[in-house]
Amino acid sequence: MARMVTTRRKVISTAAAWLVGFLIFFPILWMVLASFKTELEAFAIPPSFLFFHWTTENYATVQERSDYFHHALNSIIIAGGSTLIAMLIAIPAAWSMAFSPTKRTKDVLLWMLSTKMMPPVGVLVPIYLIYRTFGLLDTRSGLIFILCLGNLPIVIWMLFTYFKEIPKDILEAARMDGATIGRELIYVLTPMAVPGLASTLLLNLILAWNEAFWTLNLSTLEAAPLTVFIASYSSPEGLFWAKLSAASTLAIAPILVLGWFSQRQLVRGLTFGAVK
Amino acid sequence: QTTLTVATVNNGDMIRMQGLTSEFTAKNPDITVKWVTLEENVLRQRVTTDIATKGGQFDVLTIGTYEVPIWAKKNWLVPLDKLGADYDVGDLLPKIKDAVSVDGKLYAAPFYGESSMVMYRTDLFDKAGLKMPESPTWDFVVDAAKKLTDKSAGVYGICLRGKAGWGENMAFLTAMANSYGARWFDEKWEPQFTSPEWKKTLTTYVDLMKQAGPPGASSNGFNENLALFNAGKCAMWIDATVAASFVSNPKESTVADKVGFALAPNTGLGKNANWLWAWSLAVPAGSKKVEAAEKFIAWATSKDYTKLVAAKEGWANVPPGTRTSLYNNPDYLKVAPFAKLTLASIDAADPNKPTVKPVPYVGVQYAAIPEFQGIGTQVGQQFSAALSGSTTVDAALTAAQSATEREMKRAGYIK
Amino acid sequence: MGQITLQGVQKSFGPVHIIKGADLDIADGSFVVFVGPSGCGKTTLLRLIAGLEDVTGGAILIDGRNVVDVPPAKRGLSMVFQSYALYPHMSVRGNIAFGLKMAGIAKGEINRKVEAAAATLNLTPYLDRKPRELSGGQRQRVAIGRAIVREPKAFLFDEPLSNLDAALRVQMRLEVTRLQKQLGTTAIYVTHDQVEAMTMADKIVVLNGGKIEQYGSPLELYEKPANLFVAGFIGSPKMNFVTGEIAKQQGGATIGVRPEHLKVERDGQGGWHGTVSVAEHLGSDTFLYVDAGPLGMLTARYVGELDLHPGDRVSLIPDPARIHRFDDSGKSIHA
Amino acid sequence: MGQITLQGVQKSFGPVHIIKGADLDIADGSFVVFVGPSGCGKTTLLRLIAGLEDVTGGAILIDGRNVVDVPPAKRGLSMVFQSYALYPHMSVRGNIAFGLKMAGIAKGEINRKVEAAAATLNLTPYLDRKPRELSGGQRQRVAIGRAIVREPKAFLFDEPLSNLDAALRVQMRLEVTRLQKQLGTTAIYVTHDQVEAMTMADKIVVLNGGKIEQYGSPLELYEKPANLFVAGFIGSPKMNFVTGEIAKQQGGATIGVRPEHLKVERDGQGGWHGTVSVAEHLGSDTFLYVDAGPLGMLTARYVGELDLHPGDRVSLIPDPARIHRFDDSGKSIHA
Amino acid sequence: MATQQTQLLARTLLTPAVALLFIWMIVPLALTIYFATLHYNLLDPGSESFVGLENFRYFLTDPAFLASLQNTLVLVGSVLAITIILGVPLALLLDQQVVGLSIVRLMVIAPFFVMPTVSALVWKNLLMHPVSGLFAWIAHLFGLPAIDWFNDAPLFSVILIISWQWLPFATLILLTALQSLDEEQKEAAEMDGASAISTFIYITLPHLARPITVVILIETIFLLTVFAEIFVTTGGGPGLQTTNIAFLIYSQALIQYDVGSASAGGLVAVVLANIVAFFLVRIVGRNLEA
Ligand SMILES: Nc1ncnc2c1ncn2[C@@H]1O[C@H](COP(=O)(O)OP(=O)(O)OP(=O)(O)O)[C@@H](O)[C@H]1O
Ligand SMILES: Nc1ncnc2c1ncn2[C@@H]1O[C@H](COP(=O)(O)OP(=O)(O)OP(=O)(O)O)[C@@H](O)[C@H]1O
Ligand SMILES: [Mg+2]
Ligand SMILES: [Mg+2]
Repeated sequence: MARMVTTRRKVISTAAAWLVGFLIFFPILWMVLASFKTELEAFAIPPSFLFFHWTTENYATVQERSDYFHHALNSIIIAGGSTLIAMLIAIPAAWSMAFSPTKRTKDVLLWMLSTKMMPPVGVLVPIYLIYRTFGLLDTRSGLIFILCLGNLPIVIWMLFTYFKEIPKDILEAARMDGATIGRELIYVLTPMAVPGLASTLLLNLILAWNEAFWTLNLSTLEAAPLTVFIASYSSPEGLFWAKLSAASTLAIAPILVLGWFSQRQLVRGLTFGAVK
Repeated sequence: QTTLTVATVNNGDMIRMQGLTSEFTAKNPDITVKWVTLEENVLRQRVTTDIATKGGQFDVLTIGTYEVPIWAKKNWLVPLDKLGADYDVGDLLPKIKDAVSVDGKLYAAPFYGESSMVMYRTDLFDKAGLKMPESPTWDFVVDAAKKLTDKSAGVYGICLRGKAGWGENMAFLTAMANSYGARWFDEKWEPQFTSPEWKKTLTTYVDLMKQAGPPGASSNGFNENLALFNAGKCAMWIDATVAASFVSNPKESTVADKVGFALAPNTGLGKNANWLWAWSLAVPAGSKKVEAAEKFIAWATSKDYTKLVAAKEGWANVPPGTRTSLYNNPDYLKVAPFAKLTLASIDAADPNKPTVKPVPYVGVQYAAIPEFQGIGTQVGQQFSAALSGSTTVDAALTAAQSATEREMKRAGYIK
Repeated sequence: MGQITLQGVQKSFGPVHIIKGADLDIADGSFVVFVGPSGCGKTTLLRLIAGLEDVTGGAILIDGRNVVDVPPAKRGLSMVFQSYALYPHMSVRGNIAFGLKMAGIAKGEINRKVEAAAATLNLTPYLDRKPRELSGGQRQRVAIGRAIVREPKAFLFDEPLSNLDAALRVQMRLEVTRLQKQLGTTAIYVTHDQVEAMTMADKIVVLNGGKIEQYGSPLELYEKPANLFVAGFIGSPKMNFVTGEIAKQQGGATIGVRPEHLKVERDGQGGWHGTVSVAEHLGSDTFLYVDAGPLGMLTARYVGELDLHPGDRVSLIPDPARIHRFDDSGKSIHA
Repeated sequence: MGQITLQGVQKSFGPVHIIKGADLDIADGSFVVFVGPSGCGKTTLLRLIAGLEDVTGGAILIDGRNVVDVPPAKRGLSMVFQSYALYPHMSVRGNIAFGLKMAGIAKGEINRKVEAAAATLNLTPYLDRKPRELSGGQRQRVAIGRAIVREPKAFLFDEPLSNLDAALRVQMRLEVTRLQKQLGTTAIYVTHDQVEAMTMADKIVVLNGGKIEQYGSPLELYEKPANLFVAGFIGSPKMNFVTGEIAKQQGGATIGVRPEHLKVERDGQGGWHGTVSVAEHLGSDTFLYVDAGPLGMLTARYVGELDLHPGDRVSLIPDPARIHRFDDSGKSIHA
Repeated sequence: MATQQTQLLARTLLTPAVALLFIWMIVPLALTIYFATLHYNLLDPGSESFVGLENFRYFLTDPAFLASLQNTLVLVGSVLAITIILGVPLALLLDQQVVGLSIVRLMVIAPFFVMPTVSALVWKNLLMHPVSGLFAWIAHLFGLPAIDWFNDAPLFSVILIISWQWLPFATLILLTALQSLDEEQKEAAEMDGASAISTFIYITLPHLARPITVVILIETIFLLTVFAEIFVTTGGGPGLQTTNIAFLIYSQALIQYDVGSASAGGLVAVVLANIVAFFLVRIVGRNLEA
């Protein structure tokens, strides 16, 4: 709680963390660097790390070729929408399983996960037919719907684990204070589960953001998110490296910003001092 | 006001077309064009699902020579007979035109066409005292590749596709096999992988790559090889003719001024190891915007479009491989030293008679049957295993044979 | 408002029976204290009344209405948890205000009430701290604040003062009683503190192993314990029990004498003789643990300081009027 | 083994000074009790000694060695946390055995010790339960078990008996003392219970607002409190303080008389007169809160039952030998 | 806590999720079962006919089936092992006091941001390529021969890339779980004389049991259907060395638009996933309770 970490230890952890972080991040850094190179330099051996001819040409090309902002907006709406809706459905469900478990809770949880076991390629045709029939092809709501359902089991599972860590006495206290379940969830459970909610939100946002099967197959243009944008850069013919890197960098950028804010919520120790 | 949704592949030429759309809409103010540009595999999956389920998401499709005959027979495509008087169908290269026609009717308008050829480094050849004939034999290529290999300097005699996939290594290997007199199926659809011709093909390929190929060849596809060649790592590269313009573009290639071209190799049996492919524009049956779509297709594949590109971006950038007139155009020939060879390569490939021995299928580096993609991918995996050394040539061929038999039986071609 | 009746209330956790049929009638506005050994089911009973657990059998009536199917939030009770159960993400102010906020009380009103409660509980300087920045006693007071700030049908207190110092405890004890009387709210109060139990309660419930042993006013329990268990449990130090010959002479299977009813004399005549084994000097009192041979260990309280030390011989003279008699089954024999 | 010295120990949480320079010398094998109002810094001081908090200033010596840079695991102390801090995923057995396991004791030995401790703590039936299936008092006993099963240099107890019933508390109190004496281990013990403090301690430390007010034996503190604070804090009910004329007559700015040193007479002569405002009947004693007009509220203890009720007039006669005198600054004036 | 009241309410609150997921499961499942019994090629509409279990027979008798099953299990198992074995220490490291923690944390999570196709391309071409990759260049600097990743260790290379992508997921979940570990428990352990390692083994690790279970189960679900990374890097080859079930279904069924066998393959995959999940739950499932 309040022991100061020795400077030495702090220096060591900092060094270790930055080293590991850098190693893990390196491929992305490399990709971002490539996005500022010419196609030729992107492949050059020996590689140039910083001293190359920096150019933003790739970004210009990318924006000229495809309307980045249109796709980014779609991505934000679709990934954000599906994640939020999934959270709204999942929080009560996870609450229910974490704090009022029955003998079958474990089975229900597993069953939920099993709905994700069907490989999407196996159901593409049926889903496509259904979407065509209901006019959901190339609509944002159609994509939000399918991504929301796809992520729902994951969201529930993650929230379930985090909720399980929260002392139930506190929720009971809220109940004694006359809080309805809704208010109990909003005022007590949710704020206490902030780190869990933040990481769930973040991870599912990314999953939705990067979901490339349904988004590619069920959208055409109007609703097409960034996956479609990216799919127009991994070209089978022609050198595409720098441009793909630029497009990918652009595709990551918004979620990086979001990641920055949501991961800051992973603060330590929200439940301390609550119970004896 | 009509809005056309055009699904297209993300190749340079298509993207250029996208950039020039305004020229079309300026002339046709009642038509708006929207683009869906996708990577090849995604595009194929997307377009196929849509057309097969009548999803109606697209008005103009970009498809290859593989799909055209299959889809046309299913009546999924609108025959393009209203392309306009000045379209000049006769100007299309005959091989290409054949590839996109069924029963004499044009079902797709070729946007650009390609075959394959040899690209090689003139400087390295000179240094080694070798001279590339215009139409080399495999023996020459193999021999030269070995001589040109200098692993310590990071130069490899030859770069060839090795990554598994019907459109990756199998495109190349099928074309190569054709030149060795092999074929996929006999007239009764019996797979032919146990034939000596296939064995010769694969043995040559594997030995050659082992001795003169770059490391990691079994996962190299078009792009990887292009990168290697442009970086000066390959003395020879046999691949699509469109690559010619990339390797001679100084912005992308370090060896732009040292590239020579030759016809794909042969073994003297009358077939060169070259393929034929054309990305073409087609209109799905059931479309309610056929008229506008045809207008657009006519514009995009017309001679005028070629001129438009030439005016805006220079002759080097016009879509190649579709029209005879282009290859008679002195302006083009001046900037494209590979033009003549490209034309010759395209002429040398005949989808209707791809192999030395007769075959029941259409297509040079593929067989235009729906089952081919799956079979090709499986066979491609076996061959890339042989290349990586994880299996022998014989075992790979046996496995390919049985896998193909299995699929063909299931599909009902053979009992 | 606030009459609570238990009718044959039972509770099991799986195969373990915790509450074995409790019948109890708590009058509106009365102050009832639950006492009993650790683990006897006091908290469980409180939680049953609160609605935080389902009864396994029996009925709970609040104001005559069976509430077994009413959720806790609707029962209109407030509770101090033994484990505090504070809201860790809210300040002290937020913790205390939460119930009022839920009841939809106006902001100004809430502030006024919270500040009044904080003042009562000596918490004013800590109003803006989070629970994790408080000491144990401060946390416990926040838990009390959360309960008393509201005006429920009944207060349920689960050992609310256990972590407070003596002075504060006396103060809180008076405050709680004052508040309860003033509001006329029924209160159920669990405590292990004899003084609290005796001084605060209108009636005391003695629980043992999930059963109610006796229910009566504090002095009733002190003076007329129903059985050995109650006799031993009420009063500290514990009543001395003597069996055998001496007990028979007095007319019981067992007789009991409270330490305060044993007169201590240095080597005096009469009474029971023994050797001091431990002498605890509290200043105000001295507790003597005397080894009385065949009678066993006896405890005696001497008021004031007594300069006795282990090994000293003493005689203990029981006050004849204050001897309790019990029969074979442990029941009290009343003259 | 186990001599603990604090030298000018200070601790702040950010800008708040919690411990303002504590000097203390705890002899090897002695039993020291910390008392003080809620929030005065007892837990903090214990955590400083344990090494769970960094000192902001000063030094802590264990057996003469400055341990401020020694991590808790290496200090060789064991601790009962005020909040228990049980391991939720381990059974009671696992909780108690953990320290022994860490010390690399043999399995059989561990089992023997754990079972002995559990027997002492009346926990035997619960050995295989998880903490969440225990009552508050049972949890607290597990926390005690975890500490006493080992043989550390010193025990640190933070209100270890607060959730136990009176009988059990007496029993535990005796057990803990017996164990401590038997092992000869130094013990530091935080409690709010006057009886515990007075009976268990060799020496008591009275803390107030982060400062040590007095350090001495229980009777020293009871009889010769150093100042008003200690006088008021030690003893329950609290000492009565009287200022003004009467105090001056007795030779102090303030005089103090403990409730037990006020003789209660019904309307008697002499002494101080007043009206009973509250009468608390404990059975063994009666506490009277008497409104003595200009003298303020006075508390008196009467041993035994006294049939007095609010409104009755009484006179309170202080024992002249037991009057405490304090000067203007609150310091004791000793004759 | 577990009162009937709350139970009833809990059921009610669970219903939307269960109902939605039920529909989401049952509709495609029913259609898939139906299609799986048909000869149905999307490229040949109108020729549908009932073939019974033929599609299953066809899928299961594929000589590639066993190899791909093995690859799938190796891939899932290895990635799980790598992500958890590295994820736990990484989460612990990020739980320390580190200067610039937010930035480091973001860097560690970042690989998850990159779309699978893109990250596979980055690794394959920019890093692992034996001629033009950075690793080859580094090896060269040290005078070592370049490793021909996709040729000599294709499955391992794929595992490496996928592990890199999923490590952030494991790390983040574990890190978040560490946040709810009561500091006082660790303090109590310290007082009990536990070393840092013992505290980790006896206090932290049991606390992480449930999140680890969740990581295992969720990752398994995703890893069983890994496809893009394989498609982009090796195309399932060389040979069958990197063909997993998902890729097999793709290559056999989807690129031929054979809906019948795609459905059959999908169902087989569902059954396999359930078997895997069943065993996983056997091993780690008790952590879900209580
Ligand atoms: N993290 C913190 N930040 C600020 N103040 C704190 C923090 N922790 C404790 N305090 C304050 O320090 C003071 C001493 O706390 P400590 O827990 O030592 O008290 P205590 O004597 O043990 O009290 P109690 O008898 O109530 O347990 C309290 O006033 C408390 O509010
Ligand atoms: N979830 C549970 N499962 C099994 N037994 C339990 C559970 N919860 C409590 N118990 C048992 O029920 C009995 C009564 O518990 P309860 O908490 O009501 O005791 P209590 O009277 O409040 O004790 P204390 O004074 O120690 O707080 C205890 O013996 C306890 O071990
Ligand atoms: Mg309790
Ligand atoms: Mg404390």
